[in-house]
Amino acid sequence: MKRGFTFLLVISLLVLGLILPRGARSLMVQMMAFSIFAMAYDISLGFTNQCSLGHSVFFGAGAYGTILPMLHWHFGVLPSVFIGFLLGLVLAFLTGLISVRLSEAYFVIVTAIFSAIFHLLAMDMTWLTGGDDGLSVTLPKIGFGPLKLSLYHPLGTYYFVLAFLLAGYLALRTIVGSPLGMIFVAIRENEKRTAFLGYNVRTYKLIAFLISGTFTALSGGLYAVSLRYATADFFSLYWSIIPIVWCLVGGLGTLIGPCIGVALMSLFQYYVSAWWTYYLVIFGVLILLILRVSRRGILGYFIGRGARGGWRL
Amino acid sequence: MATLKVREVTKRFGGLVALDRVNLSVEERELRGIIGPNGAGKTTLFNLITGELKPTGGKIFLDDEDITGLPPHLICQKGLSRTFQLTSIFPELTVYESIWVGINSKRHRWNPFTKVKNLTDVAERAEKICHLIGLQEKRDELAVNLSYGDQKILEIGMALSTEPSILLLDEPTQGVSPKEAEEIIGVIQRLAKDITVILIEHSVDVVLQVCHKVTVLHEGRVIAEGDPAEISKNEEVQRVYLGEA
Amino acid sequence: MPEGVGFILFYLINGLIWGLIIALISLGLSLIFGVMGIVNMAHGDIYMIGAVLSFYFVSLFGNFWISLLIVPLIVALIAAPTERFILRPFEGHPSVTMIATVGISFILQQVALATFGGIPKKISSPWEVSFDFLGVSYPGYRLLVAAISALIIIGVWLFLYRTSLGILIRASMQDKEMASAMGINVNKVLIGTFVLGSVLAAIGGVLAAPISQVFYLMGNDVILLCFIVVIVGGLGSLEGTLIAALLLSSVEGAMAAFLTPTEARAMIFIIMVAVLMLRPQGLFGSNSA
Amino acid sequence: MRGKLVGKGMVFVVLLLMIFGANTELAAKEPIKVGMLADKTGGLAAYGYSHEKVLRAAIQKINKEGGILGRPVKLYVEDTESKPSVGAMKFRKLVETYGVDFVIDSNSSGIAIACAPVAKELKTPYFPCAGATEISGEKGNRYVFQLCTCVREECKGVAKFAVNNIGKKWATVVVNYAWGWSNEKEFKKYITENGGEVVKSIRVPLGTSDWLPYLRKIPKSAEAVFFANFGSDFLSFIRDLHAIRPDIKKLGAVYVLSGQDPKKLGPAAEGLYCIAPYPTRLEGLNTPYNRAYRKLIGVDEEGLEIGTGKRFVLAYDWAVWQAMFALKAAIEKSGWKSRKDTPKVIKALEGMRYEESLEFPQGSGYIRAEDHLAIVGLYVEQIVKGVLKVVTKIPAQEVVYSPTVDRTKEPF
Amino acid sequence: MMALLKVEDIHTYYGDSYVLQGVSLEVKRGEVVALLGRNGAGKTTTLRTIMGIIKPRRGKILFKGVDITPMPAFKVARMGIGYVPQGRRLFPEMTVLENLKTGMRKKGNGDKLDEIFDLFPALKDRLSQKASTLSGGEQQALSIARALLTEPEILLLDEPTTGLMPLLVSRLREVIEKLHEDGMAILLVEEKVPFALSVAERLYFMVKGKIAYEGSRRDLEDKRDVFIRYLGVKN
Repeated sequence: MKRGFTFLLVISLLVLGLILPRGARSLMVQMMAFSIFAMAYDISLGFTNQCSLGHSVFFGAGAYGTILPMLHWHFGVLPSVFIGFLLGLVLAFLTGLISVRLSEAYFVIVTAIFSAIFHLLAMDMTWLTGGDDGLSVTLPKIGFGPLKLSLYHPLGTYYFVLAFLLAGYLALRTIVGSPLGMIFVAIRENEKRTAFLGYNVRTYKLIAFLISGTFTALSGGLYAVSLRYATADFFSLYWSIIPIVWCLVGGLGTLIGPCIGVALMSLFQYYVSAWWTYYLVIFGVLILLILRVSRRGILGYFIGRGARGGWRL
Repeated sequence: MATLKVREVTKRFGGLVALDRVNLSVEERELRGIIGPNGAGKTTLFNLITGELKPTGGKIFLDDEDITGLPPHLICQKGLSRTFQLTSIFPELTVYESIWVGINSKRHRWNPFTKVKNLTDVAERAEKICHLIGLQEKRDELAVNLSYGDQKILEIGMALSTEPSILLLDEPTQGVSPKEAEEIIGVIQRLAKDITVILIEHSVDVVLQVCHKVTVLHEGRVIAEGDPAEISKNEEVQRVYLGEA
Repeated sequence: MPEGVGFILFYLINGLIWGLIIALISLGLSLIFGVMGIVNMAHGDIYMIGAVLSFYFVSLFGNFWISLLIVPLIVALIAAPTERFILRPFEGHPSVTMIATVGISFILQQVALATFGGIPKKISSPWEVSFDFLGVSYPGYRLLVAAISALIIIGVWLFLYRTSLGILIRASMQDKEMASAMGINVNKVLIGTFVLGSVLAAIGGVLAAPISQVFYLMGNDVILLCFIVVIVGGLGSLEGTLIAALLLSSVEGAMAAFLTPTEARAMIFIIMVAVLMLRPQGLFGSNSA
Repeated sequence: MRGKLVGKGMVFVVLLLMIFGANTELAAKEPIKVGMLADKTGGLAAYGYSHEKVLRAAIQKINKEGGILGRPVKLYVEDTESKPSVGAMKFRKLVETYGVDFVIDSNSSGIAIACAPVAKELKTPYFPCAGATEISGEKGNRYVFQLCTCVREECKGVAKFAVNNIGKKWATVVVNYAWGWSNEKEFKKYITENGGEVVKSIRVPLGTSDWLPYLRKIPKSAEAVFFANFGSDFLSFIRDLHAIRPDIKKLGAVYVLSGQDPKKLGPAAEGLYCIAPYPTRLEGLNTPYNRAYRKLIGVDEEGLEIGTGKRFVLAYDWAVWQAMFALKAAIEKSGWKSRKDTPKVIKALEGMRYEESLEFPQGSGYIRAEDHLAIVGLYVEQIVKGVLKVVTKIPAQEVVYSPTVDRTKEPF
Repeated sequence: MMALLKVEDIHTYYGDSYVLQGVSLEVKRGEVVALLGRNGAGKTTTLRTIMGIIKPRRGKILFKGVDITPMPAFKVARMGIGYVPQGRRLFPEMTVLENLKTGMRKKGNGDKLDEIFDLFPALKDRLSQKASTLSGGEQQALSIARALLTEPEILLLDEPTTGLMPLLVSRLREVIEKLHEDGMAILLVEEKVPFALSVAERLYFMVKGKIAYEGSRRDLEDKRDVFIRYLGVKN
């Protein structure tokens, strides 16, 4: 049943690439890249209850980690995306090491400070990042033996990002369905008790933070590839707040919920921004409203009424 | 041979002395009761043994290994498990899952490439514990939806799930109905056949009825230790509880 | 270095003067955390709102000092219902409340953008006097701001430590339930604290408006330093906040003499990380925080 | 179970929305679609506001006079939020969703640079109104036209005047990003060529709230400051500079004044020199064309919008106007019919000469074929008693420099 | 004489746990009443319910004839009920004087402070010391003193003897007796039977959230079986 649904979704995503008009396809590419971000953030907030405001660090790092190797060393797209991914891993490890052992309030502030400092540095270190102006890059062709795929082909970027989305979803779904995922949920439900069951809670929180940060970096890399561009603005606090909106709109601790959140919010942003400049104020109002209805987000609310958010054995 | 030894352990909170040079030594497969009036330091003693608090002085040994000041998860991995006075459960996990998490802590840990349902050894053991504590019929209920008594039983199940050699139970019958209390005591007695159990209880008759040996704490000090018969005759214990009216 | 010691001293003192404004704002942040247990992510935006309102009042009345009196009143009128109707329902769930304040922050910024506009504006200095200071002229208004900030901080301090109302606030910071059982209306204390904290931020905004620029994102810059200050000083510790604010600001100022100010800010950040490694609860924070 | 259904329902709704939403691009093919990247919100909102009005006025004029080659012009406007990443995204949206054939504007060099590769990828001619030299240099491409003055032109043009009339020893204070660097580099180059000297170069991050620590580093020997910043940074800059060095002379590009009333800036801005491609007040360039131009865009002699009293950023508004009419001329000359004729339009634009007229009110000039840059004259203005006055005019021949690239050799 | 405090059949839950299962008791003006019971019987919950810290699902609490059940804790306190909680719950980071001041709502009760110092002379020398640095006995004294400063008509004492040395326990007894002489009503929760018997006129025994037995001190003298039955120590 569930498998069938997933299959249907994958097929429709594959077909959509062919039938969608260009504008909608570009929007879809953006949504798919953001969906990875949203799922990654869900691992942090929805599964282990770590409310991070520092994810823009990984998003930005992923974007630059992907753009810079192509720009300066003429790396291929795939190795570059991988470098961005690794950079996210390294940064998530360093920042996580400092922040996961802190209490809730400290965690929120310290991650917010990380975001702000990285933004400040990225804006300042223009020789590296291009500052607010950013850096544009020409994407090399991706070679699979004799087959060459150009991301400038109208379908290229779509399937490129879709492949990563599916791989990312599969990876995160596997993690969430593995013992590790169970430990994450246990930590979310009762951190102290988990420690008394013999788990080193800090280590597992760090692992969750690492997974979350790394996949966020992947999303940043893909977004940069789809824009052929990266800017220091990717480090700004906006990119730390927006995943909260996605996850709340879609539903925390569900993986697929945040993707729905991305879709709804992106469509909203795409169509409303054209005629109402101050649409962003809605985001703030949405945060407050959804929190009032359900702390697990909208999907979490619907599921929660039946049994609970998340998944079961 | 004593499996758990507490040597001269002292704990101060600011100006207050919660525990004052407490000694305790528990044999293997013993069912030990610890009683004492409110504020005697029973829960503090548990917190020190299980690593939630660090003692101000003294040492704690588990099978001759010094575990003083280790973090809780390491102490748990060494075979010491506990329940909490106010239930501490995973509200949105099912009974089965709550126990599963504990069993997994000694086995596969976190391998992200296996599926939870593929770990048959863990699953079997989890089923077994569900049976042992008598919650097999409620295995798929969320912990938060259980009755308070069942939550208390689940707590014991979770503590058991880490396959401990010593189990510390902190007032397992507090706040439950007499019928539920009986069930819980039944579970405890069954357990005590295989592992060491240390039981904190305020209900003196329960302790005297089921325990092999009883330690009486009063104002942070051990004032008596012995089998139930000795304890009920002990004058100092009577003075503590009844006083010289 | 062009002029040696005087040069460094200039940076040190310039940093210290900013430090007083930062202390004022951080004090509000720390106070709100102490009583409500939440980090107010919208604090920097209240600072911004203070500056924006003061811009309007200055253009309306043509007098800066009137706005210094009126703006705190208006912010108090906004803050009280915000606490009561938006934050109160989330009480007891710190992470939910913090996300809610993120939402409020977003709303404040966007409302300011929609009404005030995206163009930074300037309030002319209400005291156009320059002092000769260590070989260069120094804007007198900044010295005035430092003095006013110091006075307000002393006032708040006296209020918290010398008045019975202040004692009630501090009692609520330590044990809300017991405070309530002592006959203290903790709900009023919650509103009062949120209002006081917000007013401090708003006053900071009014005072800083003629030094800095009035801009709907101006809070982001200031709140970063405030966050670092409360982390280093220890969340909820008022004396820690004060000491850290003054210390960090002057250190940052002094370092700006040799480094670019961004590098100096990064150094402050490194200090914060070092403090966190050694004392996760901050220099003056309690263990439980 | 129920949750799953809800989830599915939501996915379905999203897909439906996407398909229907996308259908909006199946609009009538008849008009020539022009997209505009307006900086309506964010730091450049003042520019976005007036640029949009000017472009709308230009298109209204064109449509009233029968359109281009008989086809009406339809305008699509998207807000860049003054952010390069949003700008690049909106560029795509304009072309891919609305199907626009040409894109005009954004006053931000960052946005222009971010959009240049997109313009090339989507094969859509792009006319940014931003000043960074790179746009007509290494960051541009055959699809990008800089039909306004660039930083290098401005610095080269003003250098002689600066050394002779303002001061010999200079400090430069620029915002720390591409446009600022351009200014720093070019000014230093040309001021040195003219016998002046830059004694200190200071870069300040965008949005800095306390400028004193930076300005304190200006050496005592500096007689004058050349600066490149705008908006909030400009306000802080002049205020703090006035406090710390009231004697020092100041020179900057006029668009720093974006929407600011020089009178309100007070003594801090008094005597400030600005480089301007177009005088803000009619008095500076009082031609019949300009009077008509101002009338059409609804601006009075002082540069204020009639009716609202808002300050237009006239110094750069002409670039939007001129871009639209250059485009019109090129379409007419090449006989453009659809996107496949785009190379013809580009070829028509390369090397195009134009005469001073209502369509080109700033004056005669030409679009250099090699780097797609408009070659025009400049003005130097000064704030005297709170009013901008033209001090001198710099003819186009003093501004021109040799091109660094040759776009005509690039393939389409 | 009408009861000063009357608790009528209250039922209180902690989440799902049914703690008070219909408790009724009363305290008359100037009376010292003890509430005894084993740990977990619901004694502390009874006091917290009276204070309004937790709300009962059913039942009523009348104080001076006024229904105080729906009132928040601070209003209950202002009505004239002083609360000395288990574990003292001082404000640790504040000085002794500041702790005392939290109770002094009305202006001009400086005299009251002198009375307090008569009762607890040890506090007078420690006014500027932080509460957390006090010894156990001093902390208890401060906790009671703080509650007295709210000028209550009844004092709820929750296990005041916990952790006190015998000498201090007798000091505490003297304090309670003195308060009693001054006409203060006291509801005392205790586990230490001798102490309770030595100060209280009437005693309630609580078992599993219900009042199981009620009697005066005289009724209970030499009735060990009652204690054994309800407090559970076998002889």
